[in-house]
Amino acid sequence: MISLLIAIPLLLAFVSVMWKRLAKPLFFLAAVTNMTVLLASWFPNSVEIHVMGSWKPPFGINLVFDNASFYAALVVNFFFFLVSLMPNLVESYGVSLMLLMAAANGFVLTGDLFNSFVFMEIMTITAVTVASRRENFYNAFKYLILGGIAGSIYLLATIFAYTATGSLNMAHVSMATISASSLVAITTLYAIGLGVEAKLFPLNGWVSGVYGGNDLAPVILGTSVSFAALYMVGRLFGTVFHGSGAGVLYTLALITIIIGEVAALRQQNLLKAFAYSSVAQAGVVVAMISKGTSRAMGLAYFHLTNDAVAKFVIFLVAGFLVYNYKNLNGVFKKHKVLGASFSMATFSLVGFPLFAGFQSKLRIIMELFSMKDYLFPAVMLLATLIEVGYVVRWNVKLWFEEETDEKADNPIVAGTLALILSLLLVAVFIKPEIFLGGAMKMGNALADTKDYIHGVLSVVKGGM
Amino acid sequence: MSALIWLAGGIMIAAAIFAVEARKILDAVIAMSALSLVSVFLFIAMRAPDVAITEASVGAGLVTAVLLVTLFRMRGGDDK
Amino acid sequence: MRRFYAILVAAGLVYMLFMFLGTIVPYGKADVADRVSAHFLAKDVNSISPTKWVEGDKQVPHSERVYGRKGFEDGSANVVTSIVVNYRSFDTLGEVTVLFASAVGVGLILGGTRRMKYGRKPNFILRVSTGILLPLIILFGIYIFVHGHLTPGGGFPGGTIIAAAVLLLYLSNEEFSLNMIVSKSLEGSMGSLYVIFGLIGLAAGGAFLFNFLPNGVVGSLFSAGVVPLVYMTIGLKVGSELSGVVAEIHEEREG
Amino acid sequence: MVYIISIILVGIGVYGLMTQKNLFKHLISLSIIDTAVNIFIVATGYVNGGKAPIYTKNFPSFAIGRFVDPLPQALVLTAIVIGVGTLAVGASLLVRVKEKHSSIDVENMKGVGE
Amino acid sequence: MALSTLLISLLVTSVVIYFISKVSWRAGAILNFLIGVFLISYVFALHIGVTSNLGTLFGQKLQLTWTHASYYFSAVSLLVIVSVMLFAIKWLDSQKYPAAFNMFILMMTAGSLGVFMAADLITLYIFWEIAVLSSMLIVPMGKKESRKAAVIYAVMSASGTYMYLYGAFLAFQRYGTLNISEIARHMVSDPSTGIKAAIFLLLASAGIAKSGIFPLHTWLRIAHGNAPDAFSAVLSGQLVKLGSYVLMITVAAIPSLRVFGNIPFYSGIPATNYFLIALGATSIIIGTLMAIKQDDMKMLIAFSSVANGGYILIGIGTMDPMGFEGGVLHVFNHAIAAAVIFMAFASVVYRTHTKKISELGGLIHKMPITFLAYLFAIISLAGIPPMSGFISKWMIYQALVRKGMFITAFIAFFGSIGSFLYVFRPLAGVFLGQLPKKYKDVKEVPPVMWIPMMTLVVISLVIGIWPFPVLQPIEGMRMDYGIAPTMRIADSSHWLIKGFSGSWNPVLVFNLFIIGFVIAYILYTMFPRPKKVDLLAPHKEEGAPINIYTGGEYIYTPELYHYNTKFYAGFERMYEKHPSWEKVLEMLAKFFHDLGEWVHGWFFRPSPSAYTFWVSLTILIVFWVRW
Repeated sequence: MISLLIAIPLLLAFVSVMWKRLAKPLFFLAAVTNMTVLLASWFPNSVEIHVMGSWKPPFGINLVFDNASFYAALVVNFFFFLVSLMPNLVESYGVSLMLLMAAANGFVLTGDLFNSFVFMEIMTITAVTVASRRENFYNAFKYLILGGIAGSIYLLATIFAYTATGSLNMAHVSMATISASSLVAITTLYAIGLGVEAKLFPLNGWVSGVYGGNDLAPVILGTSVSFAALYMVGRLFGTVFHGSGAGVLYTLALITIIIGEVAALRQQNLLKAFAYSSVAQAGVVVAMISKGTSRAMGLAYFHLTNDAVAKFVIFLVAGFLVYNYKNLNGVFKKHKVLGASFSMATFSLVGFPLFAGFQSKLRIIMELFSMKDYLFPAVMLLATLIEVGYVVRWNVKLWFEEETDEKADNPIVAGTLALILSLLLVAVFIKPEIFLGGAMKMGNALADTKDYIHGVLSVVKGGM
Repeated sequence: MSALIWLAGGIMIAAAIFAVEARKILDAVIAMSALSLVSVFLFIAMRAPDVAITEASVGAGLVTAVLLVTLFRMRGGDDK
Repeated sequence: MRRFYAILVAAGLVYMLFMFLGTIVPYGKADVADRVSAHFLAKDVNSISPTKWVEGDKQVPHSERVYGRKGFEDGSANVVTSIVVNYRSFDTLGEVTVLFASAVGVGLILGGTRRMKYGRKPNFILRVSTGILLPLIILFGIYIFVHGHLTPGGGFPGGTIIAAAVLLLYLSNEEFSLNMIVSKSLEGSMGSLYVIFGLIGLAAGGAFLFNFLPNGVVGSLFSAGVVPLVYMTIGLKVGSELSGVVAEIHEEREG
Repeated sequence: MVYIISIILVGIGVYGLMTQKNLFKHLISLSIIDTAVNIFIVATGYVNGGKAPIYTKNFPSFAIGRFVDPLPQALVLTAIVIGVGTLAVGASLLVRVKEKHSSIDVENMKGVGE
Repeated sequence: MALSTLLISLLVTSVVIYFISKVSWRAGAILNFLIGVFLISYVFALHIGVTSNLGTLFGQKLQLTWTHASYYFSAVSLLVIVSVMLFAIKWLDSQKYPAAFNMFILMMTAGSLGVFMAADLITLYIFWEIAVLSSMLIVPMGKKESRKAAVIYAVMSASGTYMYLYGAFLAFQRYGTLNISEIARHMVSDPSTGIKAAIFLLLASAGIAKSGIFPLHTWLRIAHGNAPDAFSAVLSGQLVKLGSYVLMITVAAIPSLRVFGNIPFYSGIPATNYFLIALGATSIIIGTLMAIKQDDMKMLIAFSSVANGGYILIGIGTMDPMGFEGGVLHVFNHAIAAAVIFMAFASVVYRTHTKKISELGGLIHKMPITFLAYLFAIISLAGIPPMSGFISKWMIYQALVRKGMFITAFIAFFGSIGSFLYVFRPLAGVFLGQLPKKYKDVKEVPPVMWIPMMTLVVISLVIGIWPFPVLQPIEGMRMDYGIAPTMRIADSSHWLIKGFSGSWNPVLVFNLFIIGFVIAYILYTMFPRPKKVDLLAPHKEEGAPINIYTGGEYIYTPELYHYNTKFYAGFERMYEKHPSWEKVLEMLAKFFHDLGEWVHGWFFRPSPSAYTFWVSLTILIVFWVRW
C-alpha cells in the first residue's frame, strides 16, 4: 500500500503530461488518493517496511513506514491536498506539484540513503520549477545552484557512509560500527547537505528570494517540503547517527533563529518577512531535534506542525495580497475573513495564548529548562520578542492604515481554507493532542533506533 | 597506468581551471566538454564501462549540446 | 581580494576533504566482500540471511559459474544493469522522474516558445549526411538500450543518443520542428509504463517493481526478466524527453 | 590518487562558483563539481586488478577481487542523469534570466532588487 | 458560576459582541456595559478563597483563586472599565472601529480578571497575554501615530513578558511547581541567592514593563498619548495596574523580606527590593520632569502615570505595612484619577477634535461638568485632601520616613510638588484662559459621557472621606502576605488610619477642608469679579493677529500668544538638554534594524557566488570546530 503514496502521483504525473488539461484534476485525484491511503493506515505503531522489488534490506531499497514517517507523510500530503483544492494557485504547475508530492513522499518514506538523495534532487528540481513562477528566475537559479551544491555534498556524505559500512540502508548504517573520524566526516557533510533544505544559516540564502518571489512557492515549499526536509534531519541525526553531529546543528540552529528574526524585522515585503520567520522557526526545530531525546524531537515536530499550518495560512493570504494589491495598507478592511485568519496565524506564530503556537513554544521552553539548557530558551524568547515587533507591525499596517481604492475579489476557497486552518490553530490550543499525540509518537519513533533497526532488518519479507 | 591516470588528471585539472577562468563562455563550455571526455577515460581505467558510456553520451554529449544551444539562444550577449 | 579569499576557502575545502580521505578505504583497496555489492555480483541476495549479514557475519558469496546458465535471481550479465534496473530499480524510477521533472520544468520555464533562427543556411553536406546518419544513430541508440543487460550501456545513454539524433535534425534543417504531441505522449506513456511495471510487480509479487518475468539464461538477449523491457521504456522515455528539452531550449519566445 | 584529482576538481569548481560573476560559469562550475564527485564515487569502488562487473565468457563466475564494486557505478549512473536534469533546468532558467534582466552577469543585471 | 466558566464565557461573549456590534454597535456597547455591571456585582458577591480549575497544561493544573488581592484589583479594574464602557456608548460614534473596540475591550476585561485571579504563573501569563493582545489591537484604532504606538507598546510589553516567562520557567525548573504560593514557600528555603534574585527580577520585569517603570517606561507616552481617547483611560487607569499587580506578586506574595533576608541593603530592605525602589524613584523623577514639558495633554498624563507607577512600586517595595498599604491604595487612587482625567480629555477631544493644550482654552464655561471632573481628579492625583489621593501618598511618606529612606522620600516629595505643576497646566490651558473663537459653539458632553466621570469622582471623594471600604481588602491582602499580620492600620471604629507617627482621621480632615473651602468661597465672592476680555478679538476677523506686542516679542500666531506655551519655561530650561532614555531605546531598535540590514546584505542578497562562499566557510568552520 505504502508504495502507492509515491507510485500514484508519479503515474498520474506521467499520464497528465499527455493530456495537459487533466493535470489539475489529476493532481487533486493524487492528493485525495494519498490522503485516503494514509488515513486507511492510521499510525502503524510499529515499524513496517515495504521492500522494493522484494530485495530484502540491506540489499534492496525499502520504504519504512513507522509512526514517524506516517506522521510526516500525513502532514506533507495534507498540505498538498489543500493546495490541490485551489486550482487558480496550481495553474499549469499541476505536473510539477505531483512530482514534488511524489518526491516529498519518497523522501519521507525511504529507508535508503542514496534513494533519499535521488528524491531530494527531484524535490530540488521541481521546487526550482515552482519557484520560477511569476518570472522569479534569478532567485530560482540561486536556489538551483545552492541545491546543486547541497546535493553534491549530500551525495558525498552518502558515499562516505557506504564505504564505511558497506551498505546504503539507513538501519544498517545506524547499527554498523563507524569509526569516530569517519562519523565526523559523514555527519558534517550531511549537516551541510541537509542544511540547505532545512534552511540552516548560512545555507538559507535562497529562502527569501524563493518564498518571496511568487504565491505558490511559499505555500507549498514553506510547509510540505520544509516539513519533509526537517523530518529527514530528525531521521538522520536522531535515528541513524544517534545524535552525533548534534552540536554543529545546535550551534547553527541558534544562529539561524536570531539571524532569521533579525532579517525578518527589517523586511518591507510581506512574503519575504514571513519567509525569514520560517527560517527562524526551522532553526528552533533543528535545535530541538539536536537535543536528541524523544520528547524534544516530538515537541520539535509539534512546533513544526503548528508553524506549518500557520505559515500555510500566512503565505496563502500574503500571496493573495501581494499579487492583487500594489499598496497593502489597510487591505484587511476589504478582506475581513482573510485578515482574521492571517492575524490568528501570525499570533500563533508568535505564541500568543489562544493559539497553537503557544502550546508548542511553551512546551519547548519548559522541556529545555528541564534539560538544564538556559541559553536556547533565552535565544528563543529574544527571537519571539523580535517576532512580536514585526508581527504587530504587519498586522497594524494591514488592518489599520488608510486603505487605497484598489479592490480585488475575495478568494472564496482560499479564504475558507485559511479560516478553517486558523480555527484549527485555536482548536489545537484548547486540545493540543490533535497534533501533539502524533508528533510525540513521531519523536518516539525517531529516537528509538533499536526498534527501527529491528523493524527494518529482521523482517524477511515486507508486507505491502 | 598510474602515469596515464595522472596525465588524465592533469588534463582535467587544466581543463577545469580553463573552464572556470576562460574569458569566452564558448571556450569554457568546450573545456568543460573536454573535461568530461577525459573523465570518460578515467572511468574506463576504473573499469566502469557503463558509467563511461553514459558520461560520454550524457556528460560530454548532451550537456555540451544543451549548454551550447543555451548559449546560442542567448546570442552570446555576455560572450566576451 | 575576492579571488584570494576564494582560493583560501577552496584550498581549505580541499584540505578538509583530504582529511576525510583518511576515513575511507584507499584507492584500489575496496573490499567488495564487506559490501552489499558482493551479493549483487554473485546474484545470491535471496539466499543470504540479512540479519546475520548485518550483524557482521559476512557470508561468502558462492562462486559457481553464472554466465550462460539460468535460474539466478537476476538474469542480466551486466551487474551494473542488474543493480540499476533490478536491485535498485526504485532509484532508477527516481532518476527517470528527475529527468521528467526537469523536462517539465524546462517546459514551464520556457513556456510559449517558437523556433529560433540561426540566420544562416545549414550547409548541404550536413543536411545530406544527416539524412544518411540519422537512421544509423537511432538504430545505435536502440541497440544500446536493448542490450543494456548484456553490454555496457542502457536506457540512459541509448535515449541520449536518440536525442542527439533529434538535435542533429534541428541543426541540419531550418524548418524542422519536433512534434511535441508525439514526444510528450511517448514520454508520458513510457513513464506510466514504468510505474505500471512496478504496480504489476506489486500485484504479482507483493512488492513494488518486483521482477515478474522469468530470468532466462544469463548472457542471452531474451533474459533478465523485466530488465530489457524497463530499459526499453527508459530509453524511449529519455530519448523523447531529452529531445523535448533540446527542442524547448532551442526555440525562442514569441515577441 | 584519483581521489586527489577529484578533490582538486571539487576545489576548482567551488573556486569557480565563488569568483565568477557570470551565471553561466556558475552552471559550468556546478557541472565540474558533479563530474568530480562522480569520479570520486567510482573510485571508491575500484579494486586493483579488478574487471568490469560484467559476466562474459572469460569471466563467467564470481570471485573476491575479480570484479570492481558495481554499486558505486550504478549510483553514478543515476547521479550523472540527475546532474543533467539540474543543468537543463539551470540552462533554461538562464535563458529567461537573460531575457528578463538583459544580462547574465551578476554585476550588470538589471532589476534585481533586494 | 465558577471562575473559569466566567472567564471562558467572557472570551466567547466578546466574539459574540463583535457580531452584535456589526449589526448595531450601540447595542454592543450597551450590552458590554451591562456585562460590566454584572461583573461588578459578581465580583462583590464572591467569597474570598474560591478556587476553580481552568484545566491542565503541560501536566500542570491551571488554577484560579479568589483572594483579597484579586478582589481589590478586580474591583478597581472593573470600576474603571465599566465607566469607560458607559462612556463609550456615546463616545464610540466618533470612532472608526466600534465593533472591534467592543469586542477587544471585553476580551481585555476577561484577560485582566484572569490575571488577578491566577494562582499560578502560567495562568497569569496566559491571561496577561490575552489582555495585552486585545488592548494592543485597540491602540492602533486612534490617529496615525497610534499605529507605531501599538508596535512599540507590544514590543515593550513583550520584552517584560518574556523575561517574566523565563523567570517563571526557571522557577518551575528549580521548584517543580508553577503555583505562586508554592514557589514562595520553596524560595524561602532555597539557599541559592543568585538564582532567587534572578527569578525575582525576571518576574518583576513584566510588571516593570507594564506599569511603565524606568527602563521600560517609554511606551506609555506613545501608547497612552495616541490610543483612542477613551481607551487611554483604560490603558492608564487599568492596564498599567496589571503591572503593579505583578510587581506586588513578586515583592509581596513571594515574601521578599524573608527570601532575601540574607542580603539586606538599607534599613532591613533587601538589595533586590531596593533595586526596584530605585527604579521607582527614577520613574518618579523622569515621569514628573517629562510631564511638565509636554504640550500634548494625553502625553502629559501618560508621564504622570510613569511617576505614579513609581509611587506604587516604592510603596510596595518597602514591604513596610504602612508603605505596602499606601502603595496598594495608590493603585486605586491613580486608577480613578487617571481614568477620569483621560475621560475628561476624551470629552474635550470629542467636542474640539484636538488634544494640543496650546490650541485650547477657556472651556470651563462650555464644559463645566467635564471641568469639575477634571478638577477633582487632579486634586486626587496631586495628593491634596480631601480626595483619596492624599491618603495613599501620606501612607507612603510615612513608611519612607520611618525606614529612614530620605533620598527616596525627597524624590517622592519632589514628585508630589511636580505633580501640582503638571496637572495645573492642562487645567489652565484647556479649561481656563481664553476660549478660541472656533470653539464658541462647543457644548457640554451628553450625560452618558459625564455620568461615569462624575461617578468616579464621587467615589474618589467618598473614599477620601471614608477610606475604610478600600482599606479593608488591602488589610486582608496584607494579612494574606503576612506583612506584620498583627498590626492594624485601618481602624474604622475610631475613624482612624493609624500610622507610626500619629494617626489620621479622614473625616475630620474633610470637615476642616470644607470649612476652609467655605471661607475661601466667601472671600472670593467679596472681591470684585474679573471681567472677560477677548484679547484677539479685533484682529481675528482679518486673519492673523497683527500688531500684538507683548514682552518685547511680536506674536505671529495666536498659539504663541497662548499663555500655556512654554508654561514652565524657566523650569524646563533647567533640564533642557536632559539625556533621553527614549533615544537610547530608539537606538537599540535602530541597531536591530541595521543588524537586519547587515545580515540581509551579507547573507541573503548576494549572488550564488557569495552563497557558495558562505556554504564553504561554514563547512570549514564546522570542520575546524569539531576537531
